[in-house]
Amino acid sequence: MGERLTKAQTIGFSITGMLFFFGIWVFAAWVKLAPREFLPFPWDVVGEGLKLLIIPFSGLTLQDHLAASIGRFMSGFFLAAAVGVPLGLLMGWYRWLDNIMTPLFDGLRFIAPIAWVPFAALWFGAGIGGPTLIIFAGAFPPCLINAYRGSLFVEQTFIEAAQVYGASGIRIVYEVLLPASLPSIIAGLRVGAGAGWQSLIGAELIAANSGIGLMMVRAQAALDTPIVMVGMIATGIFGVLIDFGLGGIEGWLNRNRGR
Amino acid sequence: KDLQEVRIGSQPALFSTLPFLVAEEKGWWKDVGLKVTITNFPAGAPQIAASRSWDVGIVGSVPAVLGAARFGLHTIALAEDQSAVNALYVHGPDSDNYIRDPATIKGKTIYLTGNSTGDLAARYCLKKFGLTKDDTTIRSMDQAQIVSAMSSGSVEIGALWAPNTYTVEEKAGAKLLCSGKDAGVLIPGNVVVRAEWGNAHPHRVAAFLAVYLRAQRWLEANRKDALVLMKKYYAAGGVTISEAAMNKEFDRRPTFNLVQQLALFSRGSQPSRVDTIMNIIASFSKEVGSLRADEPLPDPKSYITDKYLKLVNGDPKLKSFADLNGSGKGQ
Amino acid sequence: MSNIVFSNVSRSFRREGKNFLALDDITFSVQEKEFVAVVGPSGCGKTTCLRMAAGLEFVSNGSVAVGGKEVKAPGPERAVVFQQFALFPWKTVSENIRFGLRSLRVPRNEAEDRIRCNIRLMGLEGYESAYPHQLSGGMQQRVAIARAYVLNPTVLLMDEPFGALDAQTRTVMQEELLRVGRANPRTVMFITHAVEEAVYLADRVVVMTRRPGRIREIINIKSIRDAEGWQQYERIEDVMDLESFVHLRTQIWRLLREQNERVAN
Amino acid sequence: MSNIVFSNVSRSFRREGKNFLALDDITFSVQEKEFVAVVGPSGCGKTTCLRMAAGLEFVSNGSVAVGGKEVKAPGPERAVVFQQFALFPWKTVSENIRFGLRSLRVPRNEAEDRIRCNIRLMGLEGYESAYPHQLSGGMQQRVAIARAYVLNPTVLLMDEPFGALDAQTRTVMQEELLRVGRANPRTVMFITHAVEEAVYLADRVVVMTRRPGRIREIINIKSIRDAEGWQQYERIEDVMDLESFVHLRTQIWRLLREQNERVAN
Amino acid sequence: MTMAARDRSGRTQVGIAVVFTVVGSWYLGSKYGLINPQLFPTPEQFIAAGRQLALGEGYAGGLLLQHVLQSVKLILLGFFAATVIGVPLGLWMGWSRKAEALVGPVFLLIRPIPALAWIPLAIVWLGLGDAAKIMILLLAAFVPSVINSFTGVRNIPQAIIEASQMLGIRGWLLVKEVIVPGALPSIFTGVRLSLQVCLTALVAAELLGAPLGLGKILYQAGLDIYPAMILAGMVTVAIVGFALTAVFDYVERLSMPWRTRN
Ligand SMILES: Nc1ncnc2c1ncn2[C@@H]1O[C@H](COP(=O)(O)OP(=O)(O)OP(=O)(O)O)[C@@H](O)[C@H]1O
Ligand SMILES: Nc1ncnc2c1ncn2[C@@H]1O[C@H](COP(=O)(O)OP(=O)(O)OP(=O)(O)O)[C@@H](O)[C@H]1O
Ligand SMILES: [Mg+2]
Ligand SMILES: [Mg+2]
Repeated sequence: MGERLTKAQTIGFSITGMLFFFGIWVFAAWVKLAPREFLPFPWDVVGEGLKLLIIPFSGLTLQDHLAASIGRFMSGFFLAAAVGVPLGLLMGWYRWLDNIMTPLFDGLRFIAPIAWVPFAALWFGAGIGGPTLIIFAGAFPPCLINAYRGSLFVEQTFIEAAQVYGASGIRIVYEVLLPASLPSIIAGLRVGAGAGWQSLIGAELIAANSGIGLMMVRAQAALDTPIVMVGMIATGIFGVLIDFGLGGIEGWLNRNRGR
Repeated sequence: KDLQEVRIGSQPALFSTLPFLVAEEKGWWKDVGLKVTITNFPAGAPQIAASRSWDVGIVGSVPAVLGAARFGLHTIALAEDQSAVNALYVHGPDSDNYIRDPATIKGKTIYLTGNSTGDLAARYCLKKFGLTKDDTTIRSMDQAQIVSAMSSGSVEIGALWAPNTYTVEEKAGAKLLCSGKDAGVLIPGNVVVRAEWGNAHPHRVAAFLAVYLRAQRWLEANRKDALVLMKKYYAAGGVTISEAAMNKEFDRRPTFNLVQQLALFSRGSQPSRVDTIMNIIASFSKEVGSLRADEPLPDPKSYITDKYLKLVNGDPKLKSFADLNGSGKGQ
Repeated sequence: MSNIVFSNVSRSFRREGKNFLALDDITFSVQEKEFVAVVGPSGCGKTTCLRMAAGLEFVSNGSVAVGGKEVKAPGPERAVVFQQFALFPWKTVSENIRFGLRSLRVPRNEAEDRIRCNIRLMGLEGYESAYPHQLSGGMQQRVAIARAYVLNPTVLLMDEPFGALDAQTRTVMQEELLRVGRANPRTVMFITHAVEEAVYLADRVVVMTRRPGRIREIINIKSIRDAEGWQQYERIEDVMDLESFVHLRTQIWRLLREQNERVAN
Repeated sequence: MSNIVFSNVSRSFRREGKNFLALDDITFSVQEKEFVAVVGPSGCGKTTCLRMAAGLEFVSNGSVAVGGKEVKAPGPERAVVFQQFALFPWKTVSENIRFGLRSLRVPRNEAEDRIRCNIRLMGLEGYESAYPHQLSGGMQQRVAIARAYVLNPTVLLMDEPFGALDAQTRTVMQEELLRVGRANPRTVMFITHAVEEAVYLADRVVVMTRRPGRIREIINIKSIRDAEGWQQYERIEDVMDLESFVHLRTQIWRLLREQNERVAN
Repeated sequence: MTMAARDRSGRTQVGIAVVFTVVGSWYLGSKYGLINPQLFPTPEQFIAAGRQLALGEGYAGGLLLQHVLQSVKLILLGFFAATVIGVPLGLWMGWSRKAEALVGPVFLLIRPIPALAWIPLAIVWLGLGDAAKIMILLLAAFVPSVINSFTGVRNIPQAIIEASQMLGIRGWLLVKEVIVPGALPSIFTGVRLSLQVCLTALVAAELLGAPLGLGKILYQAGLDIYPAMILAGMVTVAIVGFALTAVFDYVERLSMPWRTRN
């Protein structure tokens, strides 16, 4: 494996990489690889982003759009986690449940979350239920799969130890399967959060009246590429933040167990 | 006094929904005893699919047909005549040729938003150019996609509606090839109500209608103030629009006052004007397949009604309220 | 009553569509308060036997009874100490030890007393709230044993409990087990690969044959131990130097080597 | 020339921001064709020593030289047999054995001859195209040894090569190692936890102390073995019954127990 | 319960039974009015839509088979592009900490941007042809390939790497014979996920004025508010996903003979 880097080297290389990325961007914009209104300079985008903090676009400022998106995200993501994780654990323990759920689930996972948009409108109208359903469709599979696989691959000896020491049924699920597969569950939540966030933005591009996705699609229709890019970068940054947050929990858990 | 609730389904940054802002600013909802909540939808399809979450609303005439056939939406008035702002635009080096001789678009690809008023206008334009269904290739895309594809040069011919039309005109230099009006088809925007809700609360519908008509009259009468409001309203929908374009919006979109509405809706022995218009639109829906083969064309009598217009007309208070000048109020 | 009785037990597993016999006509018993070690070549079915007594595995034929009752399911009166310790990594030392008591519904005060007592017995004081990964292998194994002892099980089933320890820690644990066993004897079935360990700890040693697992011989250690007075030595290495010990060890060793030869030819 | 010389080697690791000394002033050597076993408490730095000779780990102070040249990087002339075998799971037995020859650029015919010869030596005929997971632990370890032998290394470094095997397989492997070593002696550094194994196999045994790892004593086995004529016995159990063997074993055992006591107090 | 509960064989039969049960209750639910046909299609509507799509006049510009072929073509191209870029990138980042530090942050930032958000830029840069659609699929699908190839390399046991060093293996031989096969199980996990993502990103890609395609069916049926057709589209996507994954499984088994037992 490549030799380890010092902290300073890591930071140095990261900055180099970022500079390289922005360098290509600036170069492409500079030689007019695409017209300026479609390929602005990075500083145009930053300027636009700062402007958006004060001057509303499509009725709301950047932070208001972001807040609207995050609000929707939370409801869908928490629902996905609250349903997916216990269901996955139970599927890992009760074979009949596994047998019932797995074939249904195997079909559903190929269906794009945004394909649910028309059903979301039909079933939930304009309420919060629609976006919740779509985020749920994105975030649920990883939450479920990781809890399921995590509990399926819990070492047999833990389960047998629990049985020998008198535990059974639900007590095994919450005292053994849950903690034993927690790292896997957190990893699943992490992937699920990313997927949920992406499907939310996707859904907002199609049906919403606030949020980062809406901001982007309106900007696109108004040929305002810098705002589209502000939206992409805001999406990216918030996605990274979610990932970091859950990644931190994951690391903490693993450290606590001496991994 | 208790205000009565009305849930409005709307779309942002449209001329036909601008009256809601006027009413809001002027406090007219309260004047007729209503308390409204407005929900915005990005397009007609999700709006009617979600029609359980609103009571009255403004939709394009094409979704209105679908709404009538599937979701029991009744057309109770016309919002405006949009024929001039649903149009085919051309862009690129050959655009002048196309304008000079529209028949030369034969064999080209036209991008439009399927099953929309833009689609309707485009098909009538093709008919006018003497082209049949198979002479061009039709591709369906969302308006935002057409706008960016057109201005970046990957689309030569696209069907758009306002205010996207102004964006491509002003920011990309696209040119008008043919509007619905040029093609001789009348494309209205529809004021609709969920039938069972309307039957349960006819007076709220009438009050709503009166306010809407009054706001339209006010916009017509006060162009200067109206432009200020409009700019603000469009900006809130993410559309920056020039002074010239706003004036075009007013000029290209005739509205109808109560008297005209009643005339349009009146059925004697023959079908009313609106019946005829909506029949054209319904046949179009059938032709493009959004009304399925097994679905009958909705009978105009079953979903087009002047019942609420008559309620307004029959109530002196509402009648004079709807007719801004007559009431002496406002401003 | 807490003896373990294997009567004509056999067990076959299905593999690749075929039945193959893993245990064949196993009959032996562990008397009350007796310590029996089971040795045998790898794969001969030692673990399977122990799991049957624990109720984690079922017989194909014959029967396994503990305390006169046929074994049907696992239960805390038959505590198992697993080779890989099987401590719950997400529970502290005292939570691990407490786990079994919860299903026994021992009153809170008594439970705490018993936990404290066993923590002292195993020399784990000060580590009550440590997590397993913070302990050395030997200490982890002591926790596993404490978790079994705390239940006051009538029967203790140990599957190579010291297999994962290094040689030095292992001897310490062996001496400790002997010390605790002398103070408070129990019925123990103990599986090991290490012949010295079996001879050092057990009252009787059961030697099994290679597949299908059968009983080759049962060797009585206790009589020799008592006759030669091994008890007087505290240290394992002192016992291991005794001729009587060396001879027993070599006797068992030869029995096992026999098995390997049989396969090689 | 293929001796291994550790001169005043020390090594410290950083852990939690602090430097801590793992090996302190280690000086010993393995003569050409000598078999030296290293024993010591867990964590005393045995593996670290071996890895230094292999070139997988570096000294903080002092030097490690093999064949008179300071060790800088790993290489096929110093073949390592790892505790966990470290076979390539995606290669068959013969591919695993062949792999090292590819970097040595051995001519094709010679390579095939050497592979065949080592497969025979290790009793792996018929398993040439099996994958490691299809073999038992003992057979996997034989493949790992064949992979090392086939390189004709001047030095063989073995880190608890039999640690993962069960006791019976282990004795078979020990006897085999001795047999092969007699036929074709090499310079071997052999790490183990099992004192018997060290005494049985080695010419000299290096006993290390607990952290920081120092050399406690170096015990010469060869002189006693030759004097007592252990060679005449084929079987390990025959040797293990000899008094000379038992005494050497117990001597080393006591040295190790000393370490454990020191920690306990 | 212990062993049996965790042995997952014999699932197929149960799976088929479950599917039958679900379809059966859907049928009965619609028949007895427990399911509002406005909100969810009845089996009759679904079959009619399926017949229209597969045998009748078609929908959204073509017959089922044409849509499937077009989409499968797009999926395979996008999948190919995603793995050809993603796997080497992940391997490189896994092998070299410098590469990880260099590329990691940019990758991290780009990763959460949904496929749909790239549409405006894809149109502007690549127009409306297949290239733009493949770019959308690529951007969505290369992520799991990168991540899993990366972790695959990182999880190669240190002992394996050291064994190769000891044997004097380095350079290209090391990559070819050790790194790639060592990471292969994880690479396959990632590539399989990439395939799944290609299917879910199809709707986004085909928003770019596709003439045909499963995504287009879903888009058009959404515009037409045609629930039965949406369901037919979804079922088709699921079947195509199933079929492609089955092919993939077969390739995977062939590629890793050392993992198949006996
Ligand atoms: N659940 C099972 N299914 C199929 N075969 C099994 C199962 N459990 C055990 N076996 C087989 O039964 C035989 C005996 O296994 P067991 O684990 O009892 O041996 P053991 O004597 O404990 O071996 P070791 O000393 O290696 O632990 C082995 O051949 C094993 O492969
Ligand atoms: N890369 C490393 N970083 C930090 N500490 C290390 C590293 N490698 C070894 N150590 C420490 O150095 C000491 C010696 O380790 P080593 O593995 O050589 O012991 P050992 O004698 O082989 O032990 P065992 O018998 O358990 O295998 C241990 O305390 C270990 O934790
Ligand atoms: Mg066993
Ligand atoms: Mg070591």
